Amino acid sequence: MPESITTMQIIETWLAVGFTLMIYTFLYKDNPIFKLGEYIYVGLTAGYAVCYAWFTVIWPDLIYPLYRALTVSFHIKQWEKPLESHENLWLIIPLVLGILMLTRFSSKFNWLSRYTLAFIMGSVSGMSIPLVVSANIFKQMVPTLNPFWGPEVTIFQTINTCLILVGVIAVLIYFFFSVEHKGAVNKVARLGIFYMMVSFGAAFGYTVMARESLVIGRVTKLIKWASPDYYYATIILLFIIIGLVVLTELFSSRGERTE
Amino acid sequence: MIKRQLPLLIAFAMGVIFIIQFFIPHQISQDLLTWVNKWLMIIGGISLLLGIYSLLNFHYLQIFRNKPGWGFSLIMFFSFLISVVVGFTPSLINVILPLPESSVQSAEQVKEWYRITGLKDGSSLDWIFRHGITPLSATMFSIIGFFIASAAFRAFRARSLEATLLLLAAVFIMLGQTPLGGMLWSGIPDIMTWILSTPNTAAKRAILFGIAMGSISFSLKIIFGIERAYLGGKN
Amino acid sequence: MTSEPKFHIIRWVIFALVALAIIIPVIVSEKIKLPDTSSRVVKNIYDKIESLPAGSPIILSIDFDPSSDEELRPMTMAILRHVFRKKLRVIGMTIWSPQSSGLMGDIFTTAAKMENKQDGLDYVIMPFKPGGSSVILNLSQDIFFTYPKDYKDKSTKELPVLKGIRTLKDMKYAMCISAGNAVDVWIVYGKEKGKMPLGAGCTAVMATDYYPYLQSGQLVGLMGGIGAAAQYESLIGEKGIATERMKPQTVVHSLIIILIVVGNIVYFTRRRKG
Amino acid sequence: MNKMMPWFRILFLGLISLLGFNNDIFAQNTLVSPQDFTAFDTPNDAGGSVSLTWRVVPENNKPEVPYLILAATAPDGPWFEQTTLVNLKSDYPQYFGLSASNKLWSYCEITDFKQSLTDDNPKPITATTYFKLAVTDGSKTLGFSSVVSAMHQGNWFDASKINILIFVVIFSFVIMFFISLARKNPDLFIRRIPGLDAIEEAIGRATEMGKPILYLNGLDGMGSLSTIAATSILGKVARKVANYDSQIKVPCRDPIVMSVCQEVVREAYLEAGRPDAYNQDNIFFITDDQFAYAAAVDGLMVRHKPAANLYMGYYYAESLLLAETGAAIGAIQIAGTDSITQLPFFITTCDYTLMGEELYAASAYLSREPLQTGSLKGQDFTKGLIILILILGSLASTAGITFLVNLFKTF
Repeated sequence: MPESITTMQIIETWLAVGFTLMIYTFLYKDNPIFKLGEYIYVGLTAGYAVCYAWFTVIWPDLIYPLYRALTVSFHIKQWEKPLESHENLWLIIPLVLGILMLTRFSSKFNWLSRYTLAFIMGSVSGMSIPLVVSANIFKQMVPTLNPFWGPEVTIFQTINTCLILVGVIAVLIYFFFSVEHKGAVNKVARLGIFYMMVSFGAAFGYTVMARESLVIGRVTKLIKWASPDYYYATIILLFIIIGLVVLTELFSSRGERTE
Repeated sequence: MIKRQLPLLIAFAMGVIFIIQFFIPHQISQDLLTWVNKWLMIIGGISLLLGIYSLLNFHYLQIFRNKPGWGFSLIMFFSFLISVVVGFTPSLINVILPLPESSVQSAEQVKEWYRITGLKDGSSLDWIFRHGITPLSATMFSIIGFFIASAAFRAFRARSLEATLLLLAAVFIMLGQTPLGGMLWSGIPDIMTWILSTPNTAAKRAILFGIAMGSISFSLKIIFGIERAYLGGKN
Repeated sequence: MTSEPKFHIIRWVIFALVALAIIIPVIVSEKIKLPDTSSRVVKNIYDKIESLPAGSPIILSIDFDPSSDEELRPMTMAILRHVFRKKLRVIGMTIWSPQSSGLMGDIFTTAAKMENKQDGLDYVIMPFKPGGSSVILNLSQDIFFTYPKDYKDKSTKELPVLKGIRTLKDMKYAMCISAGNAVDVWIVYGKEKGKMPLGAGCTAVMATDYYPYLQSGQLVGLMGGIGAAAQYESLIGEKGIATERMKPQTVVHSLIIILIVVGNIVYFTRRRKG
Repeated sequence: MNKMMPWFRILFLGLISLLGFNNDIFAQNTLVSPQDFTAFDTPNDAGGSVSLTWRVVPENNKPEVPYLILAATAPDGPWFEQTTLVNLKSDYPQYFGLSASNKLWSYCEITDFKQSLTDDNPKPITATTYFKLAVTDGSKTLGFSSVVSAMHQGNWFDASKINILIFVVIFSFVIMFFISLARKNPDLFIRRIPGLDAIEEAIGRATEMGKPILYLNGLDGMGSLSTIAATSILGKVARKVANYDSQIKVPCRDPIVMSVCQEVVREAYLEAGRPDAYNQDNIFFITDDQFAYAAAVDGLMVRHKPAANLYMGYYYAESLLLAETGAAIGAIQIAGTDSITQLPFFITTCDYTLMGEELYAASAYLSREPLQTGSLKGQDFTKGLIILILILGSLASTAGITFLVNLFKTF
């Protein structure tokens, strides 16, 4: 095992341990060490987002095909193979819409960005309506319409079918906006709240496991990295970071309190 | 007119087109959907400039106005630059050394080749992602494991019937998922199954119905120009 | 919500307890022994496989890719070892992605090595075919036509493991382990066409969506995440990685429940005092 | 023949083989040549596919007696073997609906033209293709159908989605009807939504304490309706903030959302008559990474200690990271989301939570414009309709009537 760990891996491990512990200091309270980790995190991801957008969208889906389509269609370079069909000239539309979005930098022309926004909002709204009807209404409706009893239905299933139907109706009545929650409506709506509370409690309890497994994963790695193979990365960095947090605490409590 | 009515008209037209599009199986209509989805991604990519400007401008002002904590902003700049420089170095090299024409067979290959140099396993940007961003993300994500405990401690008090139901459901599920539940009472896993399959299903379905109602009517209001907050000012 | 110092101290105590409840069990893992219990939904799958006579053909659809490998591999391993021990004939397939075939090959070979089973004789791995539901519909007509060749490019008609099998209806049991919507596809098409008992495995987060199918009898059993895998490991008496991971999990769950109980006791005693 | 008693059949078979009769002749007698073989363009699709159907006959309904489908580009061949896989029409309700008679028809869909049964590189069908159907005993062809032909094409309407279309049309009319009703009669009753009433209180408290209000639009981009709803609520909130002369901070994860929010807030300040108080730098972009964004917002919370946190829109796992930190700094927290999986965490950590549909109702509730509240009435009407369908449908399916269930099937 030890001989298979390269120097590069040691560096990577120390980096990972350092970042992990920096973020964990937030559990104590906000402190400059966490702030450092946070700013590095924001910087790295923002930079990564730029590269990612460039490598996966802007260059391969916009600039390159458009360049190819333009050069081929206007016969600027006739020796080039027509790699892209003329269809790609349509890409001028998103290019223009994107540039209109950038008019927000100007206070005089920023109203032009509304065209882009209207394009996005209109498309999104239109796309979502039939999808929502299909996924949220129709697909939920069919399994709810179960027979109460029948040849293959046990008494237990009958009870559950009734309970589900009652629950769906009660929760739907809770969501009625134009009826005052008084009298019978209030009682049914309250039943709906009971159903929702059981459901939320269940979902909460269910998620605990998934979230704790993340901590377990992290802790297991930290323990692995505390071994001599990694030059006690976790132990050394733990002491350094705790020391730094204590130091900054002492410093800030003595000095002026800054934001 | 150009400033106010035309955008509303665009929203209306796009909305109606895409409602109809859903019901047309023809290739043209499928292509339209693919294309517009791609366009939305492209617009998002271009708009990232706005976001990056906002971020950098904020930290630039922090540094140059000598605000407290400006050093952190400097670090933000620095790590941003690391990502960008490391990410774009291979593609800059690509610009200097043009594509070998003979090896290029199709446009797809060119795109793929380009994608690979930037983001492939083992590229320098990938190294940053794996050893810089991933540990930070995983740790931040795992903090929820601690927060969920303190949230449970504070919120699960049997103050009312509603709160008691919330508490009981959570406790039963937590018990039912580990060997602990079965050890205490063999019925606990069955209760867990029942809670998840009956009351939970009912509540979820009804909430989904509600969301559907709300979001469809909201979409309709956008298409018909009743909901126009996103367009902002009148002038 | 308060922002008084006491509030923060309680939070720190909780965080420290959670950390300890994870660190200690991870370090002294060997010394902790969990009781062997299992929920009915998991035990049903075990019982079903246990009830099948040796040589019964079953289908295992591995519909996840490397991103869910960590969560779903332990349960796949446990089930595979169980079916291998029962001397069942296993047909491994996927309707999810080309990556799943490679993953499946890896899992099957590892499990086969442990249980001394041979490719082609005790199990077969089919390559990925696109089409989802139509692949299953075709299986209900003819397995050899749907998969003329296996993962290793051998003609399926010559494989001893597939002797006497022709369609999905010949299967005695099917199981889909998925990180996406493959379970739904199997319920709608596989169960409908093959009429065989169907079991499902999925990630813990998705499991809640499939509980209604248990109630309606469309699924015999359901395995959600590492917890179910640990139960299965204890059922077959092969404690593995899932059991290891359940140890700190159980301790943390107990801690959170104790915290809730303590919180309520404090709350009610305070309220009584006024 | 197939009605023969099994023992008799076995005896008969044995006798025949003893006498040296050819088994094929027997087999031939039990099989029937294909009936009503037709080819047509597959309906409800984008093109590229042709469908073949023929009647199911009990004599041929054995897996070991497969059909073989042959295709050619000309009516007189040459013929190429395509497939032996056939299903029932009832397996493809997206093309043929749910009629019970679909069980009586065999069905096969052809998308590629193969050179042989084991052709690994089939070509998509392009022109008119000719088909004939053979009945085989597994090795020998025992009879052919007549030759039929079809040309694939893309269709302009998907009939399998007609139920969705009808629902969309009805729902749109209901909403529009109630909106026009509200125009005539603007005094509509809307029940209290406590979470929204609390917004005013939260803004008041923030003003008193001289601390900002933090407003999040969720983690989704502008392509999500939840985000659009959140920006719409932001407009109403910002207007109140402007009136109170308080401050609102809006960290964004998506640059387009950021632009929209800037526009919305600027407009709100303008309407409140305080355009000078608007500060564009308060609506800013952080980063598009989920947890980096959460870390930065957490940092923002603990350093600026906002008096109120408003979480509107769609959230993922980070919901608890945000709301628990918010609870720890003692802010008033109001959440509104249609993300079902995250609702439990907001319920347990926030003072008020708008659940699901309430998020979409919020902008109508806050604006009180008749056009907006009218749509709420329409939503209630449709919910009533759904309740009615649920009750009737359950009763009907108990009575064995599947009509209502089939009405809501999607393919």
